Amino acid sequence: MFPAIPNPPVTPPAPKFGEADLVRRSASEVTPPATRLTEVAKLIDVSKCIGCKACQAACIEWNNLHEEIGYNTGFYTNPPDLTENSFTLMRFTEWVNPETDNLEWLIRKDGCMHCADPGCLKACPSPGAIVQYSNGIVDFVHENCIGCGYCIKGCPFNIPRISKVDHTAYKCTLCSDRVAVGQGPACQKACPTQAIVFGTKDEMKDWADFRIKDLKSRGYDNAGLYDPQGVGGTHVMYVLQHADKPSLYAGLPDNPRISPLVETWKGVTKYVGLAAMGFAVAAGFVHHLIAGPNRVSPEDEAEAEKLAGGKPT
Amino acid sequence: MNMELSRRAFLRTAGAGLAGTTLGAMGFGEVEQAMAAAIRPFKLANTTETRNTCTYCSVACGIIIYSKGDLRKGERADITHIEGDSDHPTNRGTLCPKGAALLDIVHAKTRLTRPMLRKAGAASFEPISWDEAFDKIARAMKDDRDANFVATNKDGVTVNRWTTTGFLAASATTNETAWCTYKVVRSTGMLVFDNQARV
Amino acid sequence: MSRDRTRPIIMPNAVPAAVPADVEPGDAVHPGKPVTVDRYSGAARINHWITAVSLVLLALSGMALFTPKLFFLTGLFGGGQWTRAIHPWIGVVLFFSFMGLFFRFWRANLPAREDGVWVARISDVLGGHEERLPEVGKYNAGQKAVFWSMSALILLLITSGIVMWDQYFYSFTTIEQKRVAILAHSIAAVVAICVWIVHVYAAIWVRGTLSAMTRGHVTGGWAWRHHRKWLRELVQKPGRRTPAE
Amino acid sequence: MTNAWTDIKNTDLVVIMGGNAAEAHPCGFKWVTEAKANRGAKLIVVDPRYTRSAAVSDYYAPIRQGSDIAFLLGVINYCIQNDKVQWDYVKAFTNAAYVVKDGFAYQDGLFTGYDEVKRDYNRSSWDYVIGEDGYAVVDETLQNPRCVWNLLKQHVSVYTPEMVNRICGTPKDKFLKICEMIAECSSPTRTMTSMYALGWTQHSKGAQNIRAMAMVQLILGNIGVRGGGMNALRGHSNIQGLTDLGLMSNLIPGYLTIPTEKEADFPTYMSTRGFKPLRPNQMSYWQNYRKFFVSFQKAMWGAAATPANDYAYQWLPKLDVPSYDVLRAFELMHQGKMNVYFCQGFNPLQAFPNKAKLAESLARLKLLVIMDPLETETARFWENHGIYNAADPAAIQTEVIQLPTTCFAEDEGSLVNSGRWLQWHWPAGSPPGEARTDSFILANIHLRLKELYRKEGGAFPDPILNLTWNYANPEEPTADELAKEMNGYVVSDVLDPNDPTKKVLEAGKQLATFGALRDDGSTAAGCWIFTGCYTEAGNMMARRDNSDPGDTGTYLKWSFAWPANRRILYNRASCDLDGKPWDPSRKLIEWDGTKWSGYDVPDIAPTAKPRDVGPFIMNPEGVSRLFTRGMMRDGPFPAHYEPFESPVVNVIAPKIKGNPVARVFKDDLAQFAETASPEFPYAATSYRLTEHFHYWTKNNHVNSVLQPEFFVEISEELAKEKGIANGGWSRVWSKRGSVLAKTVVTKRIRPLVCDGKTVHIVGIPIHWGFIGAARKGFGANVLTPYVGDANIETPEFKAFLVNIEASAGPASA
Repeated sequence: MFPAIPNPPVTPPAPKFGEADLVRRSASEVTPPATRLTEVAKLIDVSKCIGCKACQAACIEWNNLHEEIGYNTGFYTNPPDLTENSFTLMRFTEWVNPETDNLEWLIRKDGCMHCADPGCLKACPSPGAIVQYSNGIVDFVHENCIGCGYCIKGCPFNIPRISKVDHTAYKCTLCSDRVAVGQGPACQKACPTQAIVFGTKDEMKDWADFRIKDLKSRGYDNAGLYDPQGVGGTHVMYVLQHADKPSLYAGLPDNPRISPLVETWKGVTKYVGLAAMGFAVAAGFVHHLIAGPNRVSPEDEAEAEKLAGGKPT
Repeated sequence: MNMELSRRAFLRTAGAGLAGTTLGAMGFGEVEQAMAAAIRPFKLANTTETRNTCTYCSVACGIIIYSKGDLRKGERADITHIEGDSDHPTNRGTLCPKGAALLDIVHAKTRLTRPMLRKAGAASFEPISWDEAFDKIARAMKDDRDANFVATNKDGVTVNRWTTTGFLAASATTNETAWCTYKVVRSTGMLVFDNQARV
Repeated sequence: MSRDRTRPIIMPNAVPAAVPADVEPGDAVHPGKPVTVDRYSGAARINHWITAVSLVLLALSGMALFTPKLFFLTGLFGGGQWTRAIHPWIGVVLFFSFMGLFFRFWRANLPAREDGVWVARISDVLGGHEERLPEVGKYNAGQKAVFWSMSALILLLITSGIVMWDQYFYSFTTIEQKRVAILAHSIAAVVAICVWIVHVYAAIWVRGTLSAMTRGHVTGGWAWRHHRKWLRELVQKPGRRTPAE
Repeated sequence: MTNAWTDIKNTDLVVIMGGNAAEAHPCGFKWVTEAKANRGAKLIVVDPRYTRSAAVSDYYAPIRQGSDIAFLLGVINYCIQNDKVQWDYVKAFTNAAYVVKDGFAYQDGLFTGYDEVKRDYNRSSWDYVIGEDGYAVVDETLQNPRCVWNLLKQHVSVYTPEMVNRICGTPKDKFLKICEMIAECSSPTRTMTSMYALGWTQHSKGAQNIRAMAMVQLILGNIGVRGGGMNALRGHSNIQGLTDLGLMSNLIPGYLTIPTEKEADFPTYMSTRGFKPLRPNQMSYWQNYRKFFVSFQKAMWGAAATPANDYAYQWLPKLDVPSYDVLRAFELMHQGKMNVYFCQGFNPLQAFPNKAKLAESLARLKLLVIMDPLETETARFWENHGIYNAADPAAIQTEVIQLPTTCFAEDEGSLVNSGRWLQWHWPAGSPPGEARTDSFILANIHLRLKELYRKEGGAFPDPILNLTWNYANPEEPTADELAKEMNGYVVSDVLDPNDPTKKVLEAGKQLATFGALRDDGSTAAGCWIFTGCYTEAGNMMARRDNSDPGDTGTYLKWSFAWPANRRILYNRASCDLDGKPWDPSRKLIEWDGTKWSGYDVPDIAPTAKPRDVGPFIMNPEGVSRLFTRGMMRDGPFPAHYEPFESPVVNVIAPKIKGNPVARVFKDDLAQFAETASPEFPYAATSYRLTEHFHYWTKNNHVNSVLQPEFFVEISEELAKEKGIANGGWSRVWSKRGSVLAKTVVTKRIRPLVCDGKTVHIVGIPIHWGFIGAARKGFGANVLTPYVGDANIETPEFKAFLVNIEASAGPASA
């Protein structure tokens, strides 16, 4: 089995990464760190997942979240969607494989993918509300969050949610507080079947290879790793039995990338827009310099008097 | 800083797949003392750890209970967090959705906090002291036992049984409690005695 | 400064059929030296300035969220959270306020025959050679363009704004729709700001204009020079309604 | 479990049938995924529903609930027909060669000796032929037509793949594929493990379901080996311990039995418990019964248990019926024959069948005492909760005392896991409010009762007055004190018979092993199988060394496993006749020429020579039993019986309804739907969900978030037929009650075709009630029938009949 991470310390060392390890910071520039941390990743092996929701419970408990008790809506997915209090969610899909005619119950743990090229961060207008560490963790800094929801539009995976209470955006932090003291995320710790494992990204890729070989030996010819390059790769990866069809798994994007609309909005629109406004102001100045003020002459006044005066009532 | 974390014996013998994850290699090169604004303070800092066993099924996962305050020092202890014990051979730190949410059963709103009595025909419970409760229970047992104890059956065989009072024993109490229960119940000659083994 | 009420007032009489579309209630000529012409009633001015202030606040708060370089502007609103929260509400104020302006001014902004010529001679407009331009009514083609583009943009802004207003309307649209909305909103906002710049610049460049929105009236000379047709209409033709005041 | 959770990683094939390990035991199921990932093991799931276990299986086949025996006997038939038998194992380690008495036969669904009126068998013919030497007659050539193997062969011959398909609804090709996969494990180097739970026990023939698989495992040679075994996945954290400690009407700790009234005195009692070996030289461990019994009596009554009073034999109550299990208790209550009832951490109003009957029964008590950390429905059975619990408090005269207890996080002691490990835990938090430990409560009840008897006298007070109660604080015995008592201690010095100057045992010392127990009153032990858990060396249950030499998964230094720290039961059977491992790559223990040793504590005397002593020392034969003699009430072989409520008639024996010897109370019989009832056409089954634990976690906010509301599950086909929408409300009713539930329409349930008839399945999770954080809902037990297994009275929760229709939601929803 994948070696368990030792129990958490009660006298933790100082956090092992911080401000100096930022590689991206929303709406602001950062000085690239002198040395980059090794990239970490969480690997979710869908083929080992039993959909028990231990990850959901562990996430709620570790992060002191308070999710509402909902209703049964005809599905095992509870709550029915990610919320500001549910950073992760098991999504259940019943799929009859047309090739074998066998039912497959595809259960995917949804949550932040910690993209190498995070759309949320790109969209965020607030300096420092979203940060990316050189180990790959994309984290929300609530003190800086203004609750605009742009991250929701930026995210190719539909992950962040805005709290109705404090109006800031929430999502999986990859348990940055745990990782900072050498632990894995709470969901990974809990996962009974080790469908979730955590380590360096390279280790996770190796482990995925090991798993994919096993799946291929069991007839899953299209088993593979989901580490979508459209977002530069992710720090949460999936092993899928049907890696050729990610969208089978409750709509996991087949080829996720930051939406061109968002790229346009945060890219060309920003620059062209500022330029246009600047141009308009400059044009006014230039015009004024050249044309001078458009004044009313005494003749005009006289004409008006003539006109008005000539027609007494 | 060297983040190579000490491995327990079973980790050393873990043979499968990889040579073992190296958290130390996660690139936590030089210690950065600066606290990142994004990273919450580690919430288990300065808590007391206690080894325990999950109360639900009989996989009997090892858990660690974290509390503010230490019972061993005679302090009041408030439980703040529970997670799996990585040293445990069976669960290796993992927990199921019930185990992972144990904290909320310890602190459930429906935990009982004082003895209560519901009188015949009453529409609600009312508080009662422990002493009153015990006296009432002992009295009821004695009265029933004295009235209904069967010393000999119709063939004259000594049977010493009591079947008008029954005891349904728990499924999550300790062996020690169970033994204590067995002694108390069996010494009265009670036969209507069962546990939760079937459901 | 209040108008000299001792002067006689030339006021359009109530002969509805004859009133041109660009003569609005309250428009009136006061003969004298100089002639003054009432251009905007008090209500219209209040309406305009509410709109104007809203628009400026929206521009500032919107720009703060539009580009990190201007994020500091959130300081004007009490920080990012306040900026985010208040911007859509100002938008609602702007929308309704502008609706007031729209219903007040839309008739006067209907296209007129001379608009084509005016546009064709735009270089004379920019050069200040108004003698080479046709006589125009209460609004020239440029002003009409500002009016109609602002109307369209504000409609687009409020619609897209509501789609983006997650606090209340998150569940009504898809994320893709929100993305379209946010792009449309930002482009519309940029254009609107550019239009606004033109509008403000024109008011500054054409001296004597500001008083129309501050004091409500302009000089006869100003009207003669810039909106001669309108002036003639006011002098010659009776109005449709009695003014509000 | 014969094996341990951690041993499952050693298997080649996991069969999950009669359980849903991924759902109910996720962290134990981890070891299945380990076996799959590292050994290339395969997982087979056979279940009426495509479960969470099935989601990660290699092969799934559906089966109609209540037809498992037909399936398993079909597997045995397949193995016999195709010679997929581990012959060396079967011949040496099972009773295949034993010759059975001539009177024994099976016909039309019944074994010899049936009495229809008593609903019981005269089991005298169900036994071996005993030779003149006093030993059982054996034909090692298996030629004798009366030997167990040939009787078995004949018995299972009717369960052909076609018959299995007719009874179970399992498609023939799927059944044969599974047979093939299972049969591969007849090789000595391939093992299969069976993981089951209440999916097998909660039937009127539950014990026989398990026997059937145990027989498969014996034929394949999979008992006693690493990665094999019969693994009962116990449901509660210490239900194994509670059972080990005999908290049942008919048990004494360590699986000793309470006397019946036929056993008027101690010698009579002991006469049927001699367990004389049935083969020459065989070790029959139960021959030590008297030592265990006397030591128990000494632990109970100390100095008052003397040779003169037969160690207080008469102080134990004697049974007039086989057992006073919970079903009988509520039946007696219902008849007004009970006055006081204690519920300790137990919520019977939700946990037992036919809620209406349970509520009526509780209302006939004088006093109900609840000891629980949490609010329960039982404690509030008298409270009106509308449709969920329509009660009239004014009409209910039962007094209820509700006592707040500590929970796991606040108490200390040991729990026995499914693999028989006794694991110690420590208290971590202060109890809420005035909550107290159970031992405080029981001690106080005992002390006050004793005081009343001391003062007032009364009915036979001796066992109460003389109960050993020498705890430092009599009001609250500590866990350590109680554990030491269970383990056992020396009462009086025992001298070496060869050298009377030497003490073999010294008074006051803790015993190290049950081998030291004596039948002369010089030792005391509360529970002999636990002896060794708390010795002079300290608390063995608190050991936390997780080293595992050889990577076998035995963890001998972690906690303590009963018996004698043994991790895999019958481990002698992991070796061939000469004591060499069947599979050298999976060595567990080994005979080195002079003794047994290895990674586990040998399940046999360390010096018992391989060919001399059979491995199954708890049986007087020394071998395991394919034919179980008279040990089970409903037959020495399993036979297919339908559930009491079945959608189809019994194909094998059309005249028989249910299990012919299961106990049915008169009033309950009228509340069963008839076989193939048009009024109740659908086959229902109740079960757990992974998000919840019984009726506890509905008190837990987080678990209530994960599964908030009561629902039932039906197939798309049935939903269409009945016009029920996914997520919509439906009403489900049986002959005993009616519930409203949200409906989950799923592809995971499919109608089965059994003997030409389409059988629709309705799945009913059990976790909701009218108390707690989750949404109010109904318990599945509103619907379930009041009947238990013929041997151990486990209620038939897994197979009953209902009807279903689309419905409006509850008015208050």
